[in-house]
Amino acid sequence: MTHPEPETTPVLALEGVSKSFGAVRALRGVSLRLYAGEAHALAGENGAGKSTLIKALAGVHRPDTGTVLLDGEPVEFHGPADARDAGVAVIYQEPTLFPDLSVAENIFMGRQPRRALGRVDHASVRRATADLFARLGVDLDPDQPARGLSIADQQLVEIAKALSFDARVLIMDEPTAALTGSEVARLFGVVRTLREQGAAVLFISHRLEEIFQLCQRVTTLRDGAWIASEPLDGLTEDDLVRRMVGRDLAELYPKQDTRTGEVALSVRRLTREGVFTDVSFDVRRGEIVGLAGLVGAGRSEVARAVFGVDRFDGGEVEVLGTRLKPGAPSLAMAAGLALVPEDRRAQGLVMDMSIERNIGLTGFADTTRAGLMNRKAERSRSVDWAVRLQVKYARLGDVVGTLSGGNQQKVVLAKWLATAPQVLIVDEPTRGIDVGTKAEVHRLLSALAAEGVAVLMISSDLPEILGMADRVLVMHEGRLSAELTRAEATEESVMAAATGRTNQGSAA
Amino acid sequence: MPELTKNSAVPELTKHSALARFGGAVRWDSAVGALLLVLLICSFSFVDNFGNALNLSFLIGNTLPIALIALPMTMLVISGEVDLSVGSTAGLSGAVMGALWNAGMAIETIIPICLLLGVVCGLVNGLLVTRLGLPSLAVTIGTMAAYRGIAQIVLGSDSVTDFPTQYLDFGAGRIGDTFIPYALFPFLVLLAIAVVVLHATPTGRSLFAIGASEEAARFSGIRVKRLKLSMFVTTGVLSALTGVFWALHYASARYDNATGLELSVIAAVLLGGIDFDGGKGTLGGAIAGVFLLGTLQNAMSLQNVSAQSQIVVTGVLLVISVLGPRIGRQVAQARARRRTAAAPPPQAAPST
Amino acid sequence: GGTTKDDAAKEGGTAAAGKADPNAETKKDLTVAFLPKQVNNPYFTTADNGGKKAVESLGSTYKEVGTSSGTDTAGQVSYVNTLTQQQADAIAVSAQDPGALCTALKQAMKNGVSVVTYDSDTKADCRQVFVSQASAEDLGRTQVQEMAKQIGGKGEIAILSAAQTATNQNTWIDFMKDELKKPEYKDIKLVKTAYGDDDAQKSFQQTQGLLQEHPKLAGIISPTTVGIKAAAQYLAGSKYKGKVKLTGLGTPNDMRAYVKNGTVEAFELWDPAKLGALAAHTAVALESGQITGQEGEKFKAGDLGEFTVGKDGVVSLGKPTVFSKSNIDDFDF
Amino acid sequence: MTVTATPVREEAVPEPAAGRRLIDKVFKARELAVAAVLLVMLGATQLSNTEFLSEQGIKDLLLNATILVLVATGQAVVVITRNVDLSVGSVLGISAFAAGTYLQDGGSSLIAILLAVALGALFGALNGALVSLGKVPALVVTLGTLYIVRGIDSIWVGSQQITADDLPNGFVDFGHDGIWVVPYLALLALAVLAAVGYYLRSYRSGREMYALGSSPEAATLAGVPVRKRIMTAYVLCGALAGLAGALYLARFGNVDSATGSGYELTVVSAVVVGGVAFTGGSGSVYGAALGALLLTSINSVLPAIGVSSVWVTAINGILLLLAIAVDRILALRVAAVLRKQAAQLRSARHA
Ligand SMILES: Nc1ncnc2c1ncn2[C@@H]1O[C@H](COP(=O)(O)OP(=O)(O)OP(=O)(O)O)[C@@H](O)[C@H]1O
Ligand SMILES: Nc1ncnc2c1ncn2[C@@H]1O[C@H](COP(=O)(O)OP(=O)(O)OP(=O)(O)O)[C@@H](O)[C@H]1O
Ligand SMILES: [Mg+2]
Ligand SMILES: [Mg+2]
Repeated sequence: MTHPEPETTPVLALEGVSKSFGAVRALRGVSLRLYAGEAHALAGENGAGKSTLIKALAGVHRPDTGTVLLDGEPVEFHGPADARDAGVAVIYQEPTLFPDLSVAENIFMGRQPRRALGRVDHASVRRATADLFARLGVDLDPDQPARGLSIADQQLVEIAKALSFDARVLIMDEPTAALTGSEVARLFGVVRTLREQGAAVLFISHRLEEIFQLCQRVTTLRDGAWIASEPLDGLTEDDLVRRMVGRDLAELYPKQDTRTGEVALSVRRLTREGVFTDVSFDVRRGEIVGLAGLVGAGRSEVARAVFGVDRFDGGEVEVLGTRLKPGAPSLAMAAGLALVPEDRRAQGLVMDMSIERNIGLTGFADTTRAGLMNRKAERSRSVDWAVRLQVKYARLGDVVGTLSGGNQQKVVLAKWLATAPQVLIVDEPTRGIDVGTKAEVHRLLSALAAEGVAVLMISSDLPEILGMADRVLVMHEGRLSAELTRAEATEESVMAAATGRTNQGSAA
Repeated sequence: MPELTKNSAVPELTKHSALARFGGAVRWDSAVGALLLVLLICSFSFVDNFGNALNLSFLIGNTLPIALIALPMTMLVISGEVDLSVGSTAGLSGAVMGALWNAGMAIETIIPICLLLGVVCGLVNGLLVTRLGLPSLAVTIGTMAAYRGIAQIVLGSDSVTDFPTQYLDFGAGRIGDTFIPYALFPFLVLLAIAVVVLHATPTGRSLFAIGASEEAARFSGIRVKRLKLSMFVTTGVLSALTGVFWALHYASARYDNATGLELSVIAAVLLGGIDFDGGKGTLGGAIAGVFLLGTLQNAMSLQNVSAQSQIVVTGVLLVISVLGPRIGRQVAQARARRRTAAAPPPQAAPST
Repeated sequence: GGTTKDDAAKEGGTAAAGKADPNAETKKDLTVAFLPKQVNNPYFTTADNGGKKAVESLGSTYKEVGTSSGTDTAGQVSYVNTLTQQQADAIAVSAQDPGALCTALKQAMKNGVSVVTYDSDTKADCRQVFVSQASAEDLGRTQVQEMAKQIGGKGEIAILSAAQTATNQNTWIDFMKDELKKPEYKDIKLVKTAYGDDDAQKSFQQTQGLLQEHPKLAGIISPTTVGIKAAAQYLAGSKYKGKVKLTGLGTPNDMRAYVKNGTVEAFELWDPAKLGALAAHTAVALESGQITGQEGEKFKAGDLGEFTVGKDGVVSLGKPTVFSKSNIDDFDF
Repeated sequence: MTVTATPVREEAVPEPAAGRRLIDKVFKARELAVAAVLLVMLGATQLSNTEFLSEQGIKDLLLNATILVLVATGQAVVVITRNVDLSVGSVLGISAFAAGTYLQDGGSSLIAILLAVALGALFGALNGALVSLGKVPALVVTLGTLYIVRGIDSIWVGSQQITADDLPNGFVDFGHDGIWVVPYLALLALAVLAAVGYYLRSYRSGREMYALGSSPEAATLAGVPVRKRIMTAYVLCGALAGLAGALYLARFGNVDSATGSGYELTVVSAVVVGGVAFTGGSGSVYGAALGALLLTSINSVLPAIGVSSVWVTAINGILLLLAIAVDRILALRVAAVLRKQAAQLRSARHA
């Protein structure tokens, strides 16, 4: 496939880069060129090697073979600092903030403006941060410590950090995965401005529509190998998917109609002071209920309180008629509840443990004989689910932290689906998952619902909610602001409720 | 469901990884075990008087207190916590034992009371850590002083030595003329229990998970606080038991018994490859570490190596214990990198 | 009914005692091991060096082993075990604990090792002879007499001891208290006994505390070398210098500066080198069979002269020396 | 996905001042709690014993704290980078002896101090090299060097000792004299403390130490020269331990092979009580210094109010527990208040 590229020298390029991690060959002879003033997308399934490629560009990984070219000249970045000094700003897939430091310090670490005698000018650090946030339309206090920020807010801080470099090359690894529409729009606005000012942009997202919105060219990877680099003009989403997956995909949101049964999860007047107030809803067997809202509306907090990892101050939760004790996840599990948490790195997985052990963590009841672990049972339970969810791994004993982001997410799902829950709460279940697998996850959730499982799905991906949910609950500022039937739920109605522009109340 | 989309390159790769595994990842705990073996062989062959039964029984008897506490300490450290108050708990238990004995109580009653005291000590540590969320290092530095102080108040300057002979014999004696101290048997039983619990039960799995990521463990429905609390209590009980054993073994109950024991235990456990950040290590490694240090000290003393030089050797061993595996890994990685670089470059250069 | 103290008391212990032959020949080529409370402690090093000289003059081999901490009883026990293993002929040990060493020492004696304690004793049945630095009674009483002289026979005094468990300290303190009961000391009041654990900083702060708690304090007796040194250093740097008297047991080298700058008038000590030498002679005499540790037995200890074993197998070095400005420069230890 | 480009979030930074002040307070509260405990304790003691805060009394308090403050300051810097240095006691001991030996042979006081600092820095560099180059757990490495340095010290020192008699008068006087109630040693410690505190707060490299302790991975990605910073922290810590050794010599006039053994736990206690978290990235050297002051003051308070030394250890431990527990409870309270306030603020803004 030959497509015309700009005549100019690329600002930053990779030529024939390979990178292996022990047995895994993450990149095999990949080339990529980034031009000034152009936004370049990088597409591929989970584990295709996108993040690895970015880390090679940013000097985190040294390529085994191949070269990195800066303005046409081969360079060797010995670390992230070298790349940064060369004008390359990177937003990594997983936010990497300093939890103890203020947001402002996080952004300017190592580059703080200085006063006489080399002293850090704290005031101007703060001011510059406030300006950046204003540009992004973010409502964060520059002095707030990064600890306790939601994933979305962390992602926003990362974005602000990358923007603050005024870099020639801006690389973004799934920056939008945790964001809702409005933040994405703000981000794209800013990125477009940068691009117009001559910056080169590399953008990764599993939301294909975002790629089409923002980018001019796309490079596709499959299994670490380069597949194509081409302009997006004239390409359809299906074309792109075919390049990534190597085959055609079925319908994206395959919601089957199911018969709803008895109430399986019942939440009454649930309150946690300062976080959410008076939240009541039911989820029935066979039903998928979507929980929508803006970032920080308190959806995840509700889910966590229901499951028992957080305590709540008032209200009650019933699962299949059993009233749950606050703050006791093990009892909730026994009652048939499962929670796929939103932050896979901190909450979903023990990153230093193997895939097998991670999936095994929820299954002690099934895998012990007379109080002792039954290795075989544990293994077969894990294999079963790893295979059903198409986790891409070399050995089941591999440490989960070495998997690609999307595959880690699949392991979290496997870990919880393996408990055969009656009520399943999924918090951003497809964050960072590629289109192919996303469809698979959706099919799976549908199938579970059809089997009579009650599903509560929290998602910031509005189309996903609209496509999957039988009913949509919307939260705003810690309260339920609307309950919409599948027919009533449209992008407009949900957004209106999420931003508090309606006073619809909860119509049951 | 479509078939498992494993990497197409898997078969070719597993061969590689088996190799890499063999070369790169000789586990540290096995290395310590091997080292212990080598040391034992050397000592048997070259150190006069090392191999006779009496000396071996001394060696084992003197190492037992450390080994006993190392059992729960290993688990505690694997779950990401630490207890520095073990030595003081042992001291307190011994002091109470002495005081009650002086008061005329029967030793059969005293020992259970001491163990109960261990429960209380462990509970105090555990509750402060789990309920208040305080760092265990800080808490147990505090209780280390507090328990020792209470021991001092309880027994003052007394030193109680007149425990019944059959108990003293149990504490210090050995079976006939063999090298086996009586006290070895209860220890072996405890060791077996600990190995099973840590490496073959859900509890053990959970401890590893908690140590590696407490939050993820909580989200997996593991009762983190309860488990940690029970680990602290176990540590307390075994420390108290060690205190009783100490008083009998050395035939002396004093408030300053077992001073500094915590550092010996921690050094041994670290040497055995237990990661202080939690989540990694094996009991086998820890026990090998304990006996490696014990044997080394015994052999060096027999060889008339001065106490000062012994300290240096212990320190060097500790440093090597962490640097060694690290350097080994780096060498293995470098070799692997050279191997891949030497392999034929992959095809599929992009067309432009 | 379980096993209580009363049951145990009935069992009783047995001390093996052979027959002494005062005219037996002094054996040569023995190995005499010194096991001080703490190696690298200057006091013990001086003592052990005295022992070394004596052992070598008798044609035997000297060796010193020990722990680097003064409270590592377990360590001391394993050293006794090691020496038993190495078949040393005699051990001279300064016990960190009167009871803890017993099992090991009895084990050693059973294996034919002669056991002498010096400086700090164990229980009487765990060794054959205790070589005492001076009779405990002398030491206790003379320190009070010295203090009374310095403060003019009246005022509040305090004691700064080492560890609360230190056997020898406690015996001396008991004799001090007894001495104070005499009518000539009716104006002297012992207000407190503090413990500095033989740790410089702790002893330092305990001294401060004594002075703050008892502003009218006239004098401090510190029967421990570490304690007296720390107390002297504190007094020297405070407003109490020269006003609050200090005496006790110290080494001339430690105290020289304070005697010269007027912080301390006089203090006392035995000569540790002589103590070590006597321990060495006693050990060799035991191993040679000249004595067995029974009361009344006599033996020759080289230049030190002849000694008699007292009650409970105690051999006493003699009266302590008092050091003051006039004689301190004559000593170097 | 269609983008609803409504500016959902209001303009940023409307009232940061109020929030900032509150957050500031939370952070300061850690040190405040220790300071409060300290003041209450000193006040109460003074009431029961008027000699306690006499001229001599204050001088003693300050002098007692000096050495621990210095070592704790260095330790705090290391702990802030998520490491620990257990070898400080041994380093203190060996530096003190080195300085003493030099002075014994008639050297000048200033050079003796510099010598101790240099020796300390050397051992700090050794620790730093082992920890940062090998990327190995600091706890194990420094436990190892604790033994090694102590062993070398005892082999070198043997049974020698430095006594006040061996030291020049000027040096010994420096150990206890001062300006009115403030001893020179305390002034020196204060100056060091202020300098280190200012450095950590106001220099990039200082801030980078916090960053590094807070998240090592993030620090690498942000281009923080991790090894260099860890090295700096250890060298600083070692140098301060060395300085403390020299001051120990001046203060106590006596050094032998056991000097400083077991000191690491006291230092670690001071740092912990002062609110420096062992997980790195938070706390301040001022807190550590306050912690040190609190700990040494307890040891002066108890004898001064006539508590028998039998009770001292127990009371010490219990007070330590109280200090950290009170601190923690206070922090939790403030966090809860903050959470509620934030919620109120949010709903008020959107109402
Ligand atoms: N540090 C590592 N150690 C071992 N294997 C690794 C490491 N980092 C990445 N890999 C492997 O390299 C491959 C490519 O991973 P990469 O993270 O680049 O995927 P990705 O395209 O970013 O996927 P995703 O869309 O899920 O984020 C995966 O098979 C992954 O398991
Ligand atoms: N661990 C935490 N500690 C303190 N505050 C938190 C924490 N996690 C979230 N918050 C805050 O609580 C509020 C609700 O967050 P929550 O994560 O429940 O929102 P959400 O609707 O699920 O949004 P998201 O899409 O980010 O998951 C937000 O203001 C968030 O910043
Ligand atoms: Mg990725
Ligand atoms: Mg959420």
